[in-house]
Amino acid sequence: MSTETLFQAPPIEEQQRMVEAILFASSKALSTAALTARLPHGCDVPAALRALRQRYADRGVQLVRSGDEWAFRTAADLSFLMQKEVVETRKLSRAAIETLAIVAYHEPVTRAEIEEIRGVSVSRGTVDLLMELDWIKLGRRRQTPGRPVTFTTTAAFLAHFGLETARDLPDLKELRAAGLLDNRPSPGDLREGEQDPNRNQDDMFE
Amino acid sequence: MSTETLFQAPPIEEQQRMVEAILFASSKALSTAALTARLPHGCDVPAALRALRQRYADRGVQLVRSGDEWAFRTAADLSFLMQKEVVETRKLSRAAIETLAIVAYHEPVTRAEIEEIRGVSVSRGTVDLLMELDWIKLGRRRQTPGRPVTFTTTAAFLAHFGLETARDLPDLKELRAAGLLDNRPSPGDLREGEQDPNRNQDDMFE
Amino acid sequence: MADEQLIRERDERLAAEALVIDVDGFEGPLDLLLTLSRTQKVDLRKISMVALADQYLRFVEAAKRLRIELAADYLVMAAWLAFLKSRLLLPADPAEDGPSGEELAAHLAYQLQRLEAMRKAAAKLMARDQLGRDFLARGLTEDVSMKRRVKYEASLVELMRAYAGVKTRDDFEPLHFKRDAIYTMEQALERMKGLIGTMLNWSDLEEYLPEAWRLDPKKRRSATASTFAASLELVKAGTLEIRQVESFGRIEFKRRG
Repeated sequence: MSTETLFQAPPIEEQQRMVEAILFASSKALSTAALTARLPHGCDVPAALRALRQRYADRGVQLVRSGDEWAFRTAADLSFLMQKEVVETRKLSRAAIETLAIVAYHEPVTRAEIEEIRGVSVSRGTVDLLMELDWIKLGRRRQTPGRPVTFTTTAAFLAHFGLETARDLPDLKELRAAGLLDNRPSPGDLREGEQDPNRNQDDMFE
Repeated sequence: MSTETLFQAPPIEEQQRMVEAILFASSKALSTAALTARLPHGCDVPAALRALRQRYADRGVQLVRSGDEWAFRTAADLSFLMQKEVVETRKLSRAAIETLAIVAYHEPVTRAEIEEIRGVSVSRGTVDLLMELDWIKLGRRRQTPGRPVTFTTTAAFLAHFGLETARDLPDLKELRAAGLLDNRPSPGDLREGEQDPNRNQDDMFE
Repeated sequence: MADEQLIRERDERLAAEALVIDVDGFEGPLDLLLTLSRTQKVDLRKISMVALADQYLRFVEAAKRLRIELAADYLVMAAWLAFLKSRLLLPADPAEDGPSGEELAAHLAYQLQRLEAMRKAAAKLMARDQLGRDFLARGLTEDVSMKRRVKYEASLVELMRAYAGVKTRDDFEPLHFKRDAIYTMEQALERMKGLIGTMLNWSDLEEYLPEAWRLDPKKRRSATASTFAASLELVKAGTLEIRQVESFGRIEFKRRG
């Protein structure tokens, strides 16, 4: 309205059709930025997404958001119809599931912190596997001695578990209120004897 | 209404949702018979298809029929939006990914240094490709005899690999801890590796 | 009374053995402690650490008796719990530094609660509707191929693997000079000095290569280079003359004067 552009943006209804078409054609979630880049100049992608989401709210296919990415997905209540399309996925080990949960609830989290919580060293390949699944990724290095790398979850993680944002993790508020997501250091240094010799000492008590 | 069945068929609106979801998730067009087989007993698939077709008539995607098979397709007038999607993804050659990794870990780095680390000469094509992809760029010249140019990674590189800074990359110790450094070649394997046909192949590709 | 005591101990021992036999099923001492703590059937916040320490120590005892080898961290935990128990039972020694038994016990209780909380959260996470299982992505993607554009793809994992690969090559094939195939210039010089008295006429450099260095091409190359370098050294010192009649021809030398 205030900004005058050289080209007239398409009508709102048309913008919605375009976003609908692009998202329908893609199996992957697309970010607002990616959508904007593919639409004619001047389109209001967030408004189109809001309208579409509304339009599909109780349909068999729904517009879902994960992080900043959007995708059409079949409604979860119809999963019983989908057996034919379901691809059997590899069953995750308990270690991988727990590691994933710890990254999700404690992110950004260092390897040493994951080990501290599980009380056991993170086995080789667990982090590797979760990264390959594109559920966790490297975060910033922690600004503590040794500058350990941290891990965080990805948009694909949110998309896979149907979470809009990391704040929607189950029981997040309760766990936080109970202080169970605090980074509480152990009193004294008596337990240092337990450390894995490979572990970076500096990581231990950040 | 006329036929009495043991189980009540779902409401019409629900039948439409089901057909919608199944067609959305299916990787191919489906016949009326196939849809009927997947829906609860007593559903009127042709009626649901008619209603859906109507509903999507002027949307960005449309329910189209070919022969007796049904599928969602992008509206013909929006096909121009799909053209950007056309990408043939190709894996980077080993030479390229190694060169890229070395630039990322050692930037700014000269060509001679890359060659020293890889132990193989770096072909022009490799560097050109990485620059074309906008993953590496020229850095400052090194203030040493010959003033060789250096290479550094770009913002596009960080964006593609989901890094905030190249300094967030894990070091060797961390790679090992993550299980990414498991396959230690034995001295015997190394000699084999040198004659690895794939390797030569990769280098040839450039 | 005494019987009851005996029976209870026996039961606990049997329970411990049942756990021991499944020791592979535990993911470390903290996991084991969490499992043991459930037998107390109280809220983790109200758990008796002394009792838990006893349970754990009995477990380790039973494992020893059954000759099951426990990983070192289980034994470290046992030692630590024994220490914790003594701190909790004995009156605090004001002269002693460090955290009190209660502080240590509170932290262990916190760790157990946190681990349990993460377990439950993980279970809830996995129980959620999942993509590809409960809700599905578009099955028939339309990537109309009109304009072909090659896109190169590489993931971060691949990048790191590549680097690890390059560096591993470095690590495990250190720059090794095969010393046994190198004839040093010092050796050559030594030998030439000893033979210089015999070099009255022009003679081929090759004749001065040591016997053992003539057959193997690598050794021969090294010996030739070093002998040649040594002869130049002697020319410089004025004790030898050197000539090569034509390009790539034989290199000959003789004693000067």
